[in-house]
Amino acid sequence: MPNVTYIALIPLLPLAAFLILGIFGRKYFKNTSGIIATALLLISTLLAVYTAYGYFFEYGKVDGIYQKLIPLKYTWLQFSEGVSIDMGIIIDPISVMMLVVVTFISLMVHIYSLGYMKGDDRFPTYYAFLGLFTFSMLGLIISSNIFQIYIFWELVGVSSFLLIGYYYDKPSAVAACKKAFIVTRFADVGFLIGILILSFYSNTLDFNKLIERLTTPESNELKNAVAASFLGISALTWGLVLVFIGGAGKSAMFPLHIWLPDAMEGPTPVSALIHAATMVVAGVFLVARLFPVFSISSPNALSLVGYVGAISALIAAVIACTQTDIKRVLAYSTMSQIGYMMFALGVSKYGGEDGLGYTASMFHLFTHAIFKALLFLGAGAVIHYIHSNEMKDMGGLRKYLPITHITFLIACLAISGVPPFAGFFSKEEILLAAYQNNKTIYWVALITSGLTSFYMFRLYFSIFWGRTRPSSFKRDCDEVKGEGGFVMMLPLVLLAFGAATAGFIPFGHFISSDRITLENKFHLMFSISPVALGLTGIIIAMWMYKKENNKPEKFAAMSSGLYKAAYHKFYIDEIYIFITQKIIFNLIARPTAWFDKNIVDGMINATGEGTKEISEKIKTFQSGKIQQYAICFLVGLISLALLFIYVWK
Amino acid sequence: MIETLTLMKPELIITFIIFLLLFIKIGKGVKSETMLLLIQVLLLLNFITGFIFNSEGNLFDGMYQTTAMMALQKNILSLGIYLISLLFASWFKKSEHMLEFFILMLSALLGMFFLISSGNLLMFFLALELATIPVAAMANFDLDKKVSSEAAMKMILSSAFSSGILLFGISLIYGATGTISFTELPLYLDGSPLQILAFLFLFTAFAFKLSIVPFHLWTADVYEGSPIAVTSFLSVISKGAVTFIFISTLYKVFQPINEVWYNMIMILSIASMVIGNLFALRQQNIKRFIAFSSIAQVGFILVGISSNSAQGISSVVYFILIYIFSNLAAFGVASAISSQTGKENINDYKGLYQTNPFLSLVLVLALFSLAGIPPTAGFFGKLFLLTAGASKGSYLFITIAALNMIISLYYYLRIVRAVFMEKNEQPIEKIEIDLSAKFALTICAAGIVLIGLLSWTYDYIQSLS
Amino acid sequence: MQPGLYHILFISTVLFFIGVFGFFTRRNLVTMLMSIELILNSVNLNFITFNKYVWPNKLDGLFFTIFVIAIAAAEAAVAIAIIINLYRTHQSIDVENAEEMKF
Amino acid sequence: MNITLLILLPLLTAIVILLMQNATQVKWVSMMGATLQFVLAFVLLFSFYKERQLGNTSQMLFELKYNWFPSWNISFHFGVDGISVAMIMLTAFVVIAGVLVSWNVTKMTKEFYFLLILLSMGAYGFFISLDLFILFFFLEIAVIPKYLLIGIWGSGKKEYSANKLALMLMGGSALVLVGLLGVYFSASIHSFDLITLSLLHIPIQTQLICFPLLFVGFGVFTALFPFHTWVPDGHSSAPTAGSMFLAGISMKLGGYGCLRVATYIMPEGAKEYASIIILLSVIAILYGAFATMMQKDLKYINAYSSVSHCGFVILGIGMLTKTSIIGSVMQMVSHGLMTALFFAVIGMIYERTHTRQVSEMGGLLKRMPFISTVLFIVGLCSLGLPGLSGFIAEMTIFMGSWQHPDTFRRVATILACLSIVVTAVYILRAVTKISMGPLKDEFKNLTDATWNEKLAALILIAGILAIGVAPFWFNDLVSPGAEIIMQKISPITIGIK
Repeated sequence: MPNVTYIALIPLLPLAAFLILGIFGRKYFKNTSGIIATALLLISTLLAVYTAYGYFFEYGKVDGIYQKLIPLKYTWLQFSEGVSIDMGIIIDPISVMMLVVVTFISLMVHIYSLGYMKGDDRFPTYYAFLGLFTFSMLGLIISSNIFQIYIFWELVGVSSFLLIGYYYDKPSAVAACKKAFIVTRFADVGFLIGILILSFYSNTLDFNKLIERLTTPESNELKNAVAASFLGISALTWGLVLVFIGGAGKSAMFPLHIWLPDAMEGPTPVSALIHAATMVVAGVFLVARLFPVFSISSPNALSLVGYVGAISALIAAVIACTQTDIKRVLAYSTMSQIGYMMFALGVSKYGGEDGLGYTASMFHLFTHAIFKALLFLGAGAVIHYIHSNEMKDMGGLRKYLPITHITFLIACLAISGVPPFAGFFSKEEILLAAYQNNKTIYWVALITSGLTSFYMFRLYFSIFWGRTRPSSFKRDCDEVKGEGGFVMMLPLVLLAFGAATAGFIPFGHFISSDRITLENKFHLMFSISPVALGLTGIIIAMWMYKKENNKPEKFAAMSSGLYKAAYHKFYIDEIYIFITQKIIFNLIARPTAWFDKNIVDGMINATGEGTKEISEKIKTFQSGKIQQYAICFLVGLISLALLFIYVWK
Repeated sequence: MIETLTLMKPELIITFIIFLLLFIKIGKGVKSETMLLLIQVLLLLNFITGFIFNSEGNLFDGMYQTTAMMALQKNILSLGIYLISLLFASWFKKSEHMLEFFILMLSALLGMFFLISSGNLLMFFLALELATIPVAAMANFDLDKKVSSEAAMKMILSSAFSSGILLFGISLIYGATGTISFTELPLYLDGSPLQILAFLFLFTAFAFKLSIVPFHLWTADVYEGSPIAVTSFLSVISKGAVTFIFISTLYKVFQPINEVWYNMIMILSIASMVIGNLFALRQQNIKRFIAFSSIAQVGFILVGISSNSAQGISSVVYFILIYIFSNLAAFGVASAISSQTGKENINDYKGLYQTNPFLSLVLVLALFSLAGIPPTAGFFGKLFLLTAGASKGSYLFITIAALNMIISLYYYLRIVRAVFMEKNEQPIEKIEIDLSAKFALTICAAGIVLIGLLSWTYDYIQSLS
Repeated sequence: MQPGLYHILFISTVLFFIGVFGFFTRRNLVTMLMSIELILNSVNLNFITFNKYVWPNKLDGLFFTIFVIAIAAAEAAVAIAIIINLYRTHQSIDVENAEEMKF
Repeated sequence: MNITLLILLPLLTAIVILLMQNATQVKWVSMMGATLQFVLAFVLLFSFYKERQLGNTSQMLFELKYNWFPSWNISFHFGVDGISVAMIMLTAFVVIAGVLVSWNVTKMTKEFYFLLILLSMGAYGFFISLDLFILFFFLEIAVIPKYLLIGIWGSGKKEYSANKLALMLMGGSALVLVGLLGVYFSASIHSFDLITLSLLHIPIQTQLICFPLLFVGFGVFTALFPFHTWVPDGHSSAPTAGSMFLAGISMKLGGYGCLRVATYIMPEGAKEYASIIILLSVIAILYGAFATMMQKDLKYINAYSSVSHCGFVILGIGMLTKTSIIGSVMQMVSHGLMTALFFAVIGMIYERTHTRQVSEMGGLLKRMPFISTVLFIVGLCSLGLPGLSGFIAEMTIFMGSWQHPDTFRRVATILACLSIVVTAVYILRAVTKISMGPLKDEFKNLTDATWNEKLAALILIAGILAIGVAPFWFNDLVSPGAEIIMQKISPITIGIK
């Protein structure tokens, strides 16, 4: 194996961008910061591609198995014998794949932002935050230690927080960033406790050792972890479920998804990068990272992953059909697609053909990153042009934004699973895996797939077809640059190219559950039904939205209950607000504060007041009358005498 | 004869000074400034000679005894008297009867010296009376003030009453054992009820002088009504002397019945601390305030006494030494303020730091020392008392004592708060302090800071006990 | 019947408590002083009796008595002086008029 | 090196301050003193490392012993191990920052700085003492300056708060005193010497009485529930530097005492009362966190969050594993730096906006980017963001706590973990409300931090980052000290792997 420590540079270059721009940006790089950050990231991207090439084609494969290489490892914090946080780099198929995805999408977003964010007075800060995010995300990917992944997990959380709240004078953005942070934080506690449990039983934090110890059936660690139980569930399952909760929070799985739609308050490129392509799939990545433990040692936990994924996919798809804010539609679509990836993992088994779900999930992650980033960037171009997120302000834009229109269409086709676009291949694999292992999930997935194409084309037709609405963009009609110029169109075109062709990559060659090459099998017969369903969705959407008409309203009125519920996102936000406001605030925090102020502090004060009170009460003893003094004297004497002569001898 | 002279050196010197002052009084009037200076010099000399030519031994068949420890105790009192003569100089100068005052005070001091050296109950009684009666007269020194005469009346009547009780006790002791000599008494003490009763009578007389609850009621009134010089004499010198004799009587004479007095002291100590503190909480007059706080301090002294060990003696003597500095500093400041403005109320002290930083700092230092806050000496004094007391191993007792420190801190901080923090429309104006008073205050402040930090002071006392 | 130890002790004790009672109840300062004298006299009686009946060889009691008488006189002198001064300031020697300082 | 310098230097500075004529001189003298302290702390750190590298493995380094009160067996016995060095570093950081942020104090400047420096002397003395009497002496020395700082330079109901603080802390030290006396007389040799006492076996009956006395006594200093009520009032009334010292240094005296005195010399007592300690600390953690949610005043927010954070210190000690003890030392240092910084920022904001009510602020990021950034950093540190010190400390405590297999401690750990969500809630609510959102009109003309404020903030941030980014050096520093404490505990602790 060659010396590959240069991989450390991949995350460190964006970090350098963050530090340079964060500290000096405002003063010295007011206008050039975008270029600097992009340049640094470009180097990272090239390094990542180089690494991928080297790993997959040169040194990664030994004896037909892709190796898990650890080119770099430092002990960062030693907890106890054997248990320590090591800062290391792990190189294996999924991390290399993710390196490429993250650097590439990030680079696209960097370039795109050069146009999109131009003229913003916090331009350097924006790029600094992007740098921080990219650093954290890359660090997360290459983590060799479960605690290391947690550290970067938190860091991506905070970068996401900073970027969502980028437009800090908008109260809705502030609320959204708080919500995102707190919800994911809540999930992270689950992750943390999961880490505690896993590390306790495996007595290590290192991924390799941990996986090895918890998957070898004869190891003591595994036996103990399975033997110990709490509420009838084994400690190992608890640990994995809790880790999964962390992943679910970050990946916006039901019911922890509520932050994702709100997170769209951030700048659109940020949504493309963080809340569509990279960070939100961290949960999937985490489950994939621990996949051997899930599938070999705790199938129960894995099936939970599957069901949660399926439910999220369906719910999100339903909600997406009713939303009118284009970014929110995309957000729900993201959630739905991540649900796909999750349940693909959930239905997978370890090793060989049975591990198809794993490969499919990673494949979908890969393709989704490309086409979803494309969708967001396209949406960004639209928003940039029209200064609104609402569908009702849009229509007929294909004449004004031709490139955007084409790329957007490609992305829509890709996500709907129309061959030969990228989404078709990955989705087909997922459905196949689900069909083989869990029929319930398969049907859910199939329905979702139909819904997906419906809402995507609903979006597409509403934006680019129908009547133009002069009121909304009259002022922009004569704007010359229109689509935002080269820097904004270049990423769109590149991504569209990816969305169209990425499906032909033989993914199973590179990534599989046991890291042994999996032969690609294409089931033409099997893919008929999903494709047909997808096309039906498209046709319905065309019928309803291509021309201005009242069919949508009618349809909505027809299924009023379901529509209303979906429109209000099934009232999940309201439930959360009820729990936080009513229960946590009013039933816990307020009484606690009251208790502290009145009971605990009151007791302390009462001690003081009581002392003063007694002091006031007994003052009459000091009456000023000398004869009473003498009486006291004598009484004192006599009582002492009685006490010591008769009582206390 | 020579032996008598050297053994009784402190008493003889004081007697000499008294007579000298008497003759001066008889002769032609001397300017009071010169007179005061002379007295100050004499008292300083008295203090200095206290360190030299000390010898140990008995006189008059053991009626009079002296040891190095006693010499030290007397010297501590001499120091106190010297400081008093410096501190209240401006008050002395104003008074027409300064000489009489000193004659009375020195007579009382003479009584205390004999008290410390007394070797039998007769000597003890005589000395105690000598130490008490002049003070009553001194208490009346502000002849025109109603409170002054009321204080003197309360003092003389209650002390006469307590002498009656004391004498009754002594008569019972005599009846029960047939001896009044301190050296012989322990041989006859067996803890029979009559003896305990007799001891109690004697004990209450001590308790009265030390103002231990519930025999303390006269204290506040007398302290408040008397001139500040007298109050400070009472609270510092007189209390110190009685404490010294009290501890040596308990440890030497009543050692056979130590079980009895240990419990008694424990109860009374807790009572004194609690009651003293509770009353001190709401006092407004600074003298009355210090009176109650000194009751609480006596409670602490009792903690040290309860240890019944050499450490007990040394920690008590050490504490008294510190107490003299701290209390005199506080009284000195109070007197400087009251002699110029007539203000004795704590509320009047608001904003004092802005106008009189020196006085404020000394006052606060003294209060911290009284409260037992490091690095002042009071901290060490109190801590050693508690440590000595803790050697008996009664956690409850020590805990109560320690918790009482908090209450006492509260009221000491009241003054600190007034001095530093609170606003006042009419703060006390800048006060001209007499040079000698300033000198004495500086000595006090230095003592407060240094006695604790310089550990040899304690070790010296320890080596004597 | 010769009066024995206990008779005299009884008398002295009675005397003591009469003195104490007087001190507690009389309003006139001089009368209070007189009550104290009663107490002291009971003590004297005690000393003499103990000396005579119990410890005839130890004369401490006798001497003590003499000194007590002397001290009592001194005390009375100072007390009277103070009472006189009190009268000057208060225009009364009633103890109830001298209770200005309290609490 | 001679570690008495750590006491003498502040003492000297204090004396020189008294001799100065005007405020400017006073400020520069204190600044110089604080800088020297800072340098001295680093010298200590490096010579400590050097000594350790040279193979000096004795428990305490740079030991010094002068007899003081020989008849009581009291001596000036000084020495440091890694834990003390860490605390000394913390003190030095907070002192210099405290001096810097008080640059604008105009009322009685000389006294103000005098007290600040005196306070630092108390803290240094406390941390290097190996004689319990001296330790107690320095513990008490540090109380009254706080009282005066709050009472004279404070705001709001300052007298009440100052009184409450002084009385409660004195109450704590009274309990400590009784406990110390109990320990002193328990053994055949009457000694206050920590090392001597740690070698003796203190009878179990004595431990059962004295351990709670000492622990609760020190606990009052470190806001042990339910004796924490001085914290909110005291902190909120204190002047900026006062709050910084109070939360940054003074509360750590308690934690250090709990660890070094109570737990170290009475391990059996610690074991016996461990579950109560854990219970109280978990209550403090959650209760402090929830109470913080309802606070509206910034200083109250930080004060209550200090209660919660100091709960972690106690939790780490109560768990009695090496990792948790290291974590609790880390938490002390981390919280010290963080909360000092937080108070510094609050002070800066208050000086400009003249309000501490969160609801009255908004959008300050626009006018005060530096201050707001610092506010963000400190907030993130408080809620345990990796890369900043709070995370390291909390995680170490969690990992250490989790080493116990019994359900009670498990549940306690999980509850403690949950508090980090609550922390996130209140921190974000406050921080976002203050610095984000639309800028209010009355704040249009505010200015950003001045040089001294920037310097103070940067120094503290440097400390936070030094631990947060590279915790290994800190771990190496503290770990041998914790090891020695654990050696006393582990023979009697069963059931820990």
